[in-house]
Amino acid sequence: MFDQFWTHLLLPVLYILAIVVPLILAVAMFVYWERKVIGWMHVRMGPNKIGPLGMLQAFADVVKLLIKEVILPTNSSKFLYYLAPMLALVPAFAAWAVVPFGEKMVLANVNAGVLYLLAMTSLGVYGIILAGWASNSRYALLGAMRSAAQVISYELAMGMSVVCVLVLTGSLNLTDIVHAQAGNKGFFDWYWLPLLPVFIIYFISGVAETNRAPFDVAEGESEIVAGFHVEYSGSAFAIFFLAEYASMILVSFLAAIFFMGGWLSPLQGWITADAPRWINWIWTGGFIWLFIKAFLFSFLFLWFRASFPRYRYDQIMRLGWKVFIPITIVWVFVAGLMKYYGWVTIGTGA
Amino acid sequence: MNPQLIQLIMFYAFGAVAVGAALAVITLRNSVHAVLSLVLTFFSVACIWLLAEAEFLAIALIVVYVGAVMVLFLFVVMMLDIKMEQVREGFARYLPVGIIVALVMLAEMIGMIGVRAMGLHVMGEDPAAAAGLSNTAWLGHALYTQFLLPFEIAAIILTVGIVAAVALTLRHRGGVRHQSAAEQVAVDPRTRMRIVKMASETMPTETVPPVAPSQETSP
Amino acid sequence: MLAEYWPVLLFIAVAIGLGIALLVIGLLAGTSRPTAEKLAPYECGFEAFEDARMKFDVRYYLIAILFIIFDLEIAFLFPWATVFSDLGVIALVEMGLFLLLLVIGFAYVWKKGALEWE
Amino acid sequence: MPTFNDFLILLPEAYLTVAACVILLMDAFLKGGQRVAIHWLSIIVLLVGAWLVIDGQPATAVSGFSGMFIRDPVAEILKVFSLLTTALMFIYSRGYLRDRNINEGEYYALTLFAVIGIMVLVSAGSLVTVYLGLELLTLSSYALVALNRDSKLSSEAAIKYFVLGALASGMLLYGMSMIYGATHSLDLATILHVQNVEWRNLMLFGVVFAIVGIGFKLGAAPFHMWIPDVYQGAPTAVTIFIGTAQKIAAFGMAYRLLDSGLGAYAHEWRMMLAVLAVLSLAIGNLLAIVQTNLKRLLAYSTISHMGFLLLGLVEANPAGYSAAMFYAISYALTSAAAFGIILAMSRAGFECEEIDDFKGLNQRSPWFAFLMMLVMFSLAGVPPLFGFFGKLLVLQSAIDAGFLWLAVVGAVFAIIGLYYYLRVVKVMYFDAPVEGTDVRAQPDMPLRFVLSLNALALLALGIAWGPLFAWCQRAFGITA
Repeated sequence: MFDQFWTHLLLPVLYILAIVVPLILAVAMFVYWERKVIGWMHVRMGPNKIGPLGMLQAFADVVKLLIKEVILPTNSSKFLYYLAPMLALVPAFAAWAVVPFGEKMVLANVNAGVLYLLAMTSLGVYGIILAGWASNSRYALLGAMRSAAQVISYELAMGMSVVCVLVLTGSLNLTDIVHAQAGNKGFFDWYWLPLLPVFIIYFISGVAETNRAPFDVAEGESEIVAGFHVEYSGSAFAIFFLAEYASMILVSFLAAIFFMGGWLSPLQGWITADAPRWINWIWTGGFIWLFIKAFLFSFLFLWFRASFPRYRYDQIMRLGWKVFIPITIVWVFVAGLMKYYGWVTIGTGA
Repeated sequence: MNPQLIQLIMFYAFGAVAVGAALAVITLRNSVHAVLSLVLTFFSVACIWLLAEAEFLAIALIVVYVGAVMVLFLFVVMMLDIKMEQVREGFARYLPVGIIVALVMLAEMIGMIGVRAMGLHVMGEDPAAAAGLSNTAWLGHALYTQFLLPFEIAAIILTVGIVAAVALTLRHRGGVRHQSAAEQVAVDPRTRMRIVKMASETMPTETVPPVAPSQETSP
Repeated sequence: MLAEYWPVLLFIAVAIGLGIALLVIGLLAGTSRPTAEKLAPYECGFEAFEDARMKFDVRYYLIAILFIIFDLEIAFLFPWATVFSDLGVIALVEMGLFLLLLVIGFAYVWKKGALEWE
Repeated sequence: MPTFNDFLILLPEAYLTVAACVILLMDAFLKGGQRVAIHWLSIIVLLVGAWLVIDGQPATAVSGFSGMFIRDPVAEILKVFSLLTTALMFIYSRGYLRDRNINEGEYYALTLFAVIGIMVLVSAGSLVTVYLGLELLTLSSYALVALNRDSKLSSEAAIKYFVLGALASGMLLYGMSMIYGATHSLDLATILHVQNVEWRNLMLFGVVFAIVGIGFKLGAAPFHMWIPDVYQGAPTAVTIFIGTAQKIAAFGMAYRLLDSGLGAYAHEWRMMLAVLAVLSLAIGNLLAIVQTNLKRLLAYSTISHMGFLLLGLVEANPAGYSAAMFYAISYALTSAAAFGIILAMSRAGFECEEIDDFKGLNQRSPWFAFLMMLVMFSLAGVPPLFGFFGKLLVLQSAIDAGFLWLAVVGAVFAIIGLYYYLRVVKVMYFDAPVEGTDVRAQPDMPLRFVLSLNALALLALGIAWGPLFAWCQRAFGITA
């Protein structure tokens, strides 16, 4: 009895915690890193008081948020008001269940992994709409409507670009997608090359999907204060915050998996030396590569925020519907032709 | 425990949630809560489909219904601000008749199907596994060979959906001034800006801007 | 196949648990000294006029409807992508017809100005 | 794997799809005066479509797409007449749409899509194609009914139509899933030949739900609730579509589902259809008497006509089917003319749909009064008009099949029905026109010409009904 209990319940939960806890820590460090990077780009110091180099700033913020008062605005719907942050958090975390971190390092190696990811991303919009509506505040409602329309628009572009990847791999399984990118040309075997426009669209859509700058009209301070979560405070706000940053990290990981060869090494095929394990991952690949790639992508989020002015709403909708969707539809066919004529083949490595 | 039994228990658990949530949809006072119950119903049904090894359809149900259709429902329900009291009057009036009809139908169905079904397997065998394919690939094979015609007709239906939605809802408000990003992007700098070359001035008091200011008026 | 989804379900449960835990910690550890002003919806210092829930531009509904249709299209593309290499050129033609119809619908929407955000 | 041959079978439908898309894009891209081209092109498209259907018709039934699509003589006749009545409708509707600022392009495109739905539906060889064809047809129809966005009545009608239609589709789908559960097949031909169905009760349940769905789509009592409101509320240019081509499609659907698929259960569904037929005859004819609005009157008259159509289906033999098909065609052509006259009499800001509006029409435009009289007589079944032979053949086949009591009921209600049709004629010829009104036909020459032709055809086909009926009989394999 205990045996089954262990293998079917406790062990998976331990694995899950092994993903969730580092993820939360990563979010905390990411917030610190964001403030630091943007500080440098503005020629400021960034946080530097708490802990060495200010590294404990994020933890101080967490403690502060948790002991702040959670305000329930008048005339708001209590149940929905508390449900909304949950609905934002759950999909942002649950999506991680199918993300492979390395060879056989995946919690649930499901066949329809990509579809599951799409499902989880599409659920994120509930948190936004409900938060806006439950708050009974004009700013929140306006922000929620804008944000929801924006998120669903970019979800289409995102879904279509993923389809391009699927055409080349022929599988919905994320591990298969990484394997398909393996080859002797290393860096140049990955899908960013044949799917370059789609790769760019995917990442920009990811930025828009997470409501990050320069697509953050949902919380354009100068117009609608803070958008859908203007009324939220304390731990309820912290949950939205956590969900947003977890989504950003997720988008970075997925961009690396779909287009940048996941945990594969860019040097694969270039070096074939025999070396001890702790050194040969540099050319045979390993989870460290995935983390490096994801780190670079998540850095782009911060760079965008520091560099670009905010888009206007009509420009955002135009970009999504009139530029991205047509390009991705065309590229689905281009990818089909590439596959049909054998210009891109399924990798044999790994 | 016997995996068959676990499957059966899961089936009834998800089934119970689905039925309970569906009941909540029609009884809840707050229409937003009702929509969320419907979401829960879809979710439970997706889990049941997953039990039946219909992996693709189960997740597609969540993507399409929960992720898209119910979002529209939520938009509509929230923004129309329906007064539930009026709707409920009719509900109470027709409730007895409705209950009787529902009970009769239930009894008939149990009589006709339920009793006969007792000797059945929990779930039928999985044709995808039998063919050695993933569920999605198996579905793809069926859809793009045998069921090609329905698939193309579905495209026509979707197009009709687009046309109908635009025809019925789109209204242009007159007198709205807006910028056209496409035109703005397509602007040729030579038509907007003139670069004037001129000799450097000697008198420091008289300042002339070296370049004519670019005009940023939008069409 | 079912076994693969068990951790997924567990993960969802853990995520729900995490959310509840955070909310409960916040509600317990946080102070609670509500006043009427504090609880008033934020409206730049004005008194809130009326119920904030208002009717919205029909454009938002239109975007949502278009989203449903294109989302369905993507749902059809997924199985197509997985069997594409097996079926070869005929799959390309089939999906070409399907997408062509939707592209015509898209062109219609575009030309009618439904994607303009005034 | 689909082959090129499959696509050849589908040629008329594929052609119409391309044409509908072209018209849709013309609507989006053409401006102002050029848009008149859409009107004429749509009519030409339909006529060419009818030609393609007849010209490419193979001698025997062929099927394509793994049996999902059947091209046989029955489908041929139904398609030709739905295309022709739709072309009539386009000719009649032009002025009406222009006067009411209804967007023409979408009207034509949606109607063409609906016609594609009809063509798929009447050619369906599988439950999936039945359902998709039906959905294509009804989805377009819902939008068409709501097309007059500034009219509250139109929106209300569309909502009623949509909710009840969706309910009916749900019922039908539910029935189909039971049939599938019992036979493990979606293919109608396979379902027909499944021996020893494991769960007969489940199958019967499916049959009942299928009948409910068919009853809804035909508008047969007691599933007729939507008909009067939709007929009245929809723009007349759309009502005419629901009253003509859709009825032909509903017959096609009933035939495909009941005979091609559930023929083995004819014994069971015949009785259900007989009940529906009697109820429709009674409710349609009795309620039509009290109507003052012509569109509502025509709605109740539709219900009664569907009763007659069901009389033909009840026999469940080729003779009955051919009589029912003949009836569906005669009804579609007659009601096309009836709505055509309403359209011709209406103008901007005035809907000529109250019976009082027709008072003294004979003094103002005797020709149109005459045409209206022909139409009313044909609807009532006065010899020697088209409608008379439709009724006669249906009653005849009912008697031949041993349903004497049904034939008697039909005849009695036909006589009751005479009353309200003759009332319209009486109003036109013997009443004085209402002071201050000026009801006369639009000066639209194509409309006047084609409408006259349509109404006179009722007389001509009444006198020479033989060839058409022989064609219908041949389609069902009866050689005279």
